[in-house]
Amino acid sequence: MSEPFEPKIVAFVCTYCTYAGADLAGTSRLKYPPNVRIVRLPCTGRISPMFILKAFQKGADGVLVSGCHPGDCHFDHGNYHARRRWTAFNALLQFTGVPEERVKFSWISAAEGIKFAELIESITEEIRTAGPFEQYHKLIAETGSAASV
Amino acid sequence: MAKIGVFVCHCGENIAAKVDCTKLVAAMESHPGVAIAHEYKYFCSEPGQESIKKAVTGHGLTGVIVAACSPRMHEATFRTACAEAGLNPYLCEIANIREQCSWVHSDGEQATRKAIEITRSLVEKVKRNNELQPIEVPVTRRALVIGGGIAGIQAALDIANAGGDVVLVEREASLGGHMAQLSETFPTLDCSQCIMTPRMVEAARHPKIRLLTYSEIEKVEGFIGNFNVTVRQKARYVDMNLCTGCGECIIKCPAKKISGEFDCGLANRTAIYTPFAQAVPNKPVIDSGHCIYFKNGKCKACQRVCPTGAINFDMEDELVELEIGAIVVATGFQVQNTALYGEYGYGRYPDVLTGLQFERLASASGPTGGKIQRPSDGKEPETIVFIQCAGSRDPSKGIPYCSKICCMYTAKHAMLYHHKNHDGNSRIFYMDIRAAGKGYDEFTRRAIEEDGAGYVRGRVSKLWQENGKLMVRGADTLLGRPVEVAADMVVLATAMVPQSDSKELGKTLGIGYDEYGFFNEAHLKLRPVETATAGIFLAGACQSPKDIPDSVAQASACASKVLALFSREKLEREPVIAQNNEATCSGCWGCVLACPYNAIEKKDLTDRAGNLIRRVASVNAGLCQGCGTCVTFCRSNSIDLAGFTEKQIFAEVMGL
Amino acid sequence: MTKILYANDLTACFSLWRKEGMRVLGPVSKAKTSGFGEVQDAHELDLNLVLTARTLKELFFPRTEPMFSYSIGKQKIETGEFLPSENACIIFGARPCDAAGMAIDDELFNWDYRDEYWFRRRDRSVIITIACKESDDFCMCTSLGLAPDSAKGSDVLLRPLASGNGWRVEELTPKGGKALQPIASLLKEGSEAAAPTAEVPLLFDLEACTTWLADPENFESHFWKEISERCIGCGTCTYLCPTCHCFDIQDEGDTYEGIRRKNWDSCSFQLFTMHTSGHNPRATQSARWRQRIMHKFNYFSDKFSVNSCTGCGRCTRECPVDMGVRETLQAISTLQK
Amino acid sequence: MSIQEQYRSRAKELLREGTVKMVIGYGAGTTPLRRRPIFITSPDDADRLVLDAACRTNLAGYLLREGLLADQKSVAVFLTPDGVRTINILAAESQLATEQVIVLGFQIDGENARQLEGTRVADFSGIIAERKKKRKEQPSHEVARKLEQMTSVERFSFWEGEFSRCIKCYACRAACPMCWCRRCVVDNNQPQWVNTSSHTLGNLEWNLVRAFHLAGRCVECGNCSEACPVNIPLHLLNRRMTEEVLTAFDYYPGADEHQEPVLASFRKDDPETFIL
Repeated sequence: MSEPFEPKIVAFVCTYCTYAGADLAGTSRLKYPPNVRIVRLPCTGRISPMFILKAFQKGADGVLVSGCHPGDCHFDHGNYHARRRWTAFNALLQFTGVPEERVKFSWISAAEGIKFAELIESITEEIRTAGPFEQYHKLIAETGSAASV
Repeated sequence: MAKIGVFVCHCGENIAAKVDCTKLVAAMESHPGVAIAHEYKYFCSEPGQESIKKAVTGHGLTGVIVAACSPRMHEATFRTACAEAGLNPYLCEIANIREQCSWVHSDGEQATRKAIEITRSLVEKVKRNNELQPIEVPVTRRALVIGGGIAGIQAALDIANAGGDVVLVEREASLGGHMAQLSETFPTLDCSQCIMTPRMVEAARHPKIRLLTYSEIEKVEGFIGNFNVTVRQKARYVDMNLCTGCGECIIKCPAKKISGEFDCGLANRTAIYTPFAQAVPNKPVIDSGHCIYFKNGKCKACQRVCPTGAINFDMEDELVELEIGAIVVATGFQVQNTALYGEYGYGRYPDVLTGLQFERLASASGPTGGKIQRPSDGKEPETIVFIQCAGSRDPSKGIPYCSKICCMYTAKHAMLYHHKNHDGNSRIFYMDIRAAGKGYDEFTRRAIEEDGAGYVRGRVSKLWQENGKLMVRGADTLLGRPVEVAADMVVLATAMVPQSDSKELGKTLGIGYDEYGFFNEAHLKLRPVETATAGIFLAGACQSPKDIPDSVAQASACASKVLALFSREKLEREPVIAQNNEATCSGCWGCVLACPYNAIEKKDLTDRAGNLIRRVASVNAGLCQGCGTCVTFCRSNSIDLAGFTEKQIFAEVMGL
Repeated sequence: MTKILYANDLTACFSLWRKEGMRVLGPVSKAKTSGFGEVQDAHELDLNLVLTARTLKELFFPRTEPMFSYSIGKQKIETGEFLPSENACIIFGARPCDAAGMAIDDELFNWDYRDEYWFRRRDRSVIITIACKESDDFCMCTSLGLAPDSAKGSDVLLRPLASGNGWRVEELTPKGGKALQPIASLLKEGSEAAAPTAEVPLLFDLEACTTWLADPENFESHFWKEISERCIGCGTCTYLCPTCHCFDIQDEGDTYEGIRRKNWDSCSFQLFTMHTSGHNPRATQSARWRQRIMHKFNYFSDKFSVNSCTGCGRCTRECPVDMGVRETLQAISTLQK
Repeated sequence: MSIQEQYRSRAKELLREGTVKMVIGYGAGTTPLRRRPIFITSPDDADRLVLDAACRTNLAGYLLREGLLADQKSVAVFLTPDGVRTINILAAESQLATEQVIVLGFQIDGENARQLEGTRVADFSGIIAERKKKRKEQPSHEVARKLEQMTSVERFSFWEGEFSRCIKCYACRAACPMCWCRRCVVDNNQPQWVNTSSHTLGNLEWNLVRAFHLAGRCVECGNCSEACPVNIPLHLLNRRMTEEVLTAFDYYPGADEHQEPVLASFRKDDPETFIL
């Protein structure tokens, strides 16, 4: 029997809200699946769409981008800018066939440890069901094989 | 060549019980660029920190990773330890394997694998960290207080009394603000002016306070400790140095029928006037909009009678440039435009008043000398209806919030009325009575139980005039039946709203405001007097509706923040700031627009002869707060964020 | 009497080659563009094209090619090779201009060292060229000293029959002869006439051009700026040129492991000559266009005694702003007169 | 007088009066069907100008040629309404000053080129406002509609096929008037966010990043698709982005020269249905 599929999920979060929320999940000793790797940024405003593509290149099956709720940004409006970028980039990803479940966006405040744990639980499950992001993995594999002609 | 030290903390059992720390150490030892990897029970302890320091010097480490609790916990601790060992503190990063690993996963093997990946990716990041130096900025020990109401005066006095220089700017001709208009104040019923006027005088006379009345903020540039502020001192047409405040000019002024702002339109004033008898400075100003000379070029009656020749019709606005270290915003509030409530007949029926107008009626210095009389015919009202929440808590009128002071002042109004008219009837339509505060509930109880204020729980639906009475129809929701009252006067507890131009001021200052125009604090609970812009603080009702004690408390809190700032020689800021690559910048100014702090300026690139080559973005290190929004916007990757550079993040992701 | 290959037998021909372990490639049109691709059946071929949009060189010099992989451990660095296989390959239906381009690039790839990636593929491949009976407005082989039925670079030349039913087969190299052996049964003796080859007009005087280009006086001529003013600096002309061969070496991967790759590069790009200091010796697009022309008709011929242009015309045909070698050389010949 | 003659004489006049130092327009190409950009600096050369339905290229990008506008002198350009929008965006992004641009406006209706009234970009605001309205009502491209109906796996395969052909010649970038970065992100190798190799992964990254960088900036002139030598339907990506900013933010790129870039601005009530 082969090992059950364990998705690799990369989360890009702002340090003031979602990172703190993840810490709160920890101090509250909530349990969630170990599939997520967190990259800490100062603000969602700093999260570039390139990060998402590189996470996929490193074999991620899913990506989470998360920060402060609208109005709560430590930097006043970094998250409003981020939201516009996500709107455009998300539309682009879906138009090019990156399934909706592969890239998730959320607002998680420093107080929402429970929301963080539950979200990781649910997206891990969703991606586990969807299976590995094979179409992308195939492209990665091709870069390591000799030219076909 | 990188020589990274990795220090894996057991945190007692907190990490070691789940994560196989020995395995983590082994994995790190074999990782390229890692010079040493150690584990220890508590690295945050004194011996733990010592061992890190020893390793830094002993192995000549170029970077340190502490795999331990959240960076929010001990990043500062370990960075300081590194600095003490001679390593730039910004070459130390924390791998969070406790809050985000050992505490949240049940399976030890999986937790260990995750801990290895987390640590490895941060090793890759720290390899690309740069030495950063904290940014030092000098502090100008002069505060600007905007607004000369009770909050501004309090903040100014507190700062000045501690030795700080203050510039107090008030846009009206006199200090005082709304508090100067009030009759008596709840819950102690002391006379507002009696407690206010001495403060005004103290502020005006204080050697550390420079008072600029009839002045507005024109421009604010710079950053904490180093603001450059331009204030527009509007032309008064009265030379303050020559004027003695004798008042001859006011008596002679032929333009007498101007609705007085201070008395809320209940009395008239002249074109040359002092706003009220106790004004500070007590010197008149010419209202050029109403002055006959300014209107048709003839009159100058005031100039003729002035014994000191203080009247100068050629005076112009002056721009005053100030160097400022900290700013206290205390611009207060205004009373909501009652036109919103056509159903209450304000403006149509002269005896329907706002709460503030009632204050003027009840004030000993007011137009009636403190007698409660109807504006229409001067009769003493036998029945007064007070309508609470006339605007507040009404989303349909755009004001879903509670104005906080109305319950108390309505109780006070009723009380004052009953004190002055023992046979009078009061009917107060209310939604709830919100009387939280020291002595507040006792005060409203007193109004009801001792003074006979008649409270009716319900809303007023209609108001009309009939046989010289104001007919008020409402519902008594406790009895469940309609009520109709024939009143002689109606007082609306109108909502407290921000100053109509608060958003513009917010933009000038670079501070946030909410949908109504109240200024945003940095954190509602933990940083209620700071704004998100360092060095700018909020006092009083400009932040949210507040009563006098709250405003004064917040003003003093502001003063302590300002004084804490002034107690420092220099300011040190985290060097996490944006930097621009001028060689690749195309000057599209997207970053300038995206920056929440106006921290990005346009810089000319010139050749040796001084000719403009092109213009590029340039980050003002003092203003930049390090959010990185500009970095993401920049299509050419020209702008970058120290501490979270593109190279660092790339390596971190590729290390996962 | 000569050997004739009938079009009807082509599919059978392909299966015979495949039986010998040879892959068959040829011109195919797909998704509104055309190039060389592997085919099973003759119907997949698009032999009516004057010329494929993409060139033959991609089969020998792919646009991106892994050279070796590496993984860096703490103690040692491991590498792995990516040499192309030596499995034989029939390229059926190339055009003479493209085939000539391969012969020209052989010189380059075997100059200071032998490029294994190129020659493994060259050695294993047999180029069966079909002479052109049609040309379009952009063809200019004749101006470059070639012809619609040039043999240069080909192993076998096929001349279309006037009837359109097949081709007269001319064996040009031993490699070509060997490739024809497995299909010998399908090659019929016959004397059917070949269709006339396309008439490609002479567009410029090549010698006059090269003389002008060789004159150092002309290097800084205003001509270059004027002729290339509309050039937008894309890589289309170079990437679709059968002889342009510039490449860049790139390491792709993360800190632990990666692949060193050989990627096409273009002298049209500003970055091509950009120094780390920020200085760019070819700072303007006109300097870059001049480089392209000079390289093809001066520097390359200096070194290898052959111009690196076969007159396929793709540079003009595909240029987004209607530039190309043709316009430039035409203009130079006019200057000379 | 034919429109071509009218515009020739207008160009001549502009040059003769010294109003402009150059006219950027279209000239005859290698074949009768081809047009090529030409740069006229002398009134005598104005007769080389051609204006007909074959004039499709958006010429606005040529204004950004290094040094062209540095002397503060004016240049006249043949522009369609989309070309005018391009100028608006370039001005909004501080890449040029509209005072230096004289518009020779035209529009292609079927087989004919039609004259458009106006000299300065601001004169075309009415036409642009009209186009915004029409764009909102315009149905998606047929292929885009088909794509939307596919499963994501099918859509991914479609684009994988398209991007697999990309040869990274960057003709899309070179032809696009909005790609004026002094250094393109793909040319930044510290770090190398976008793989430069033209394997499908690198091609996907490049084309996604380019489309994203054009979100709210593309005027749908079609230069990129026209330039692409391997016929990747790049316009589909850009059109999708335009539709997104139009529906989500009511943003029509190039509406006027003071328009704030859509991704450098925001509204607090921007839609966010996809955010958890």
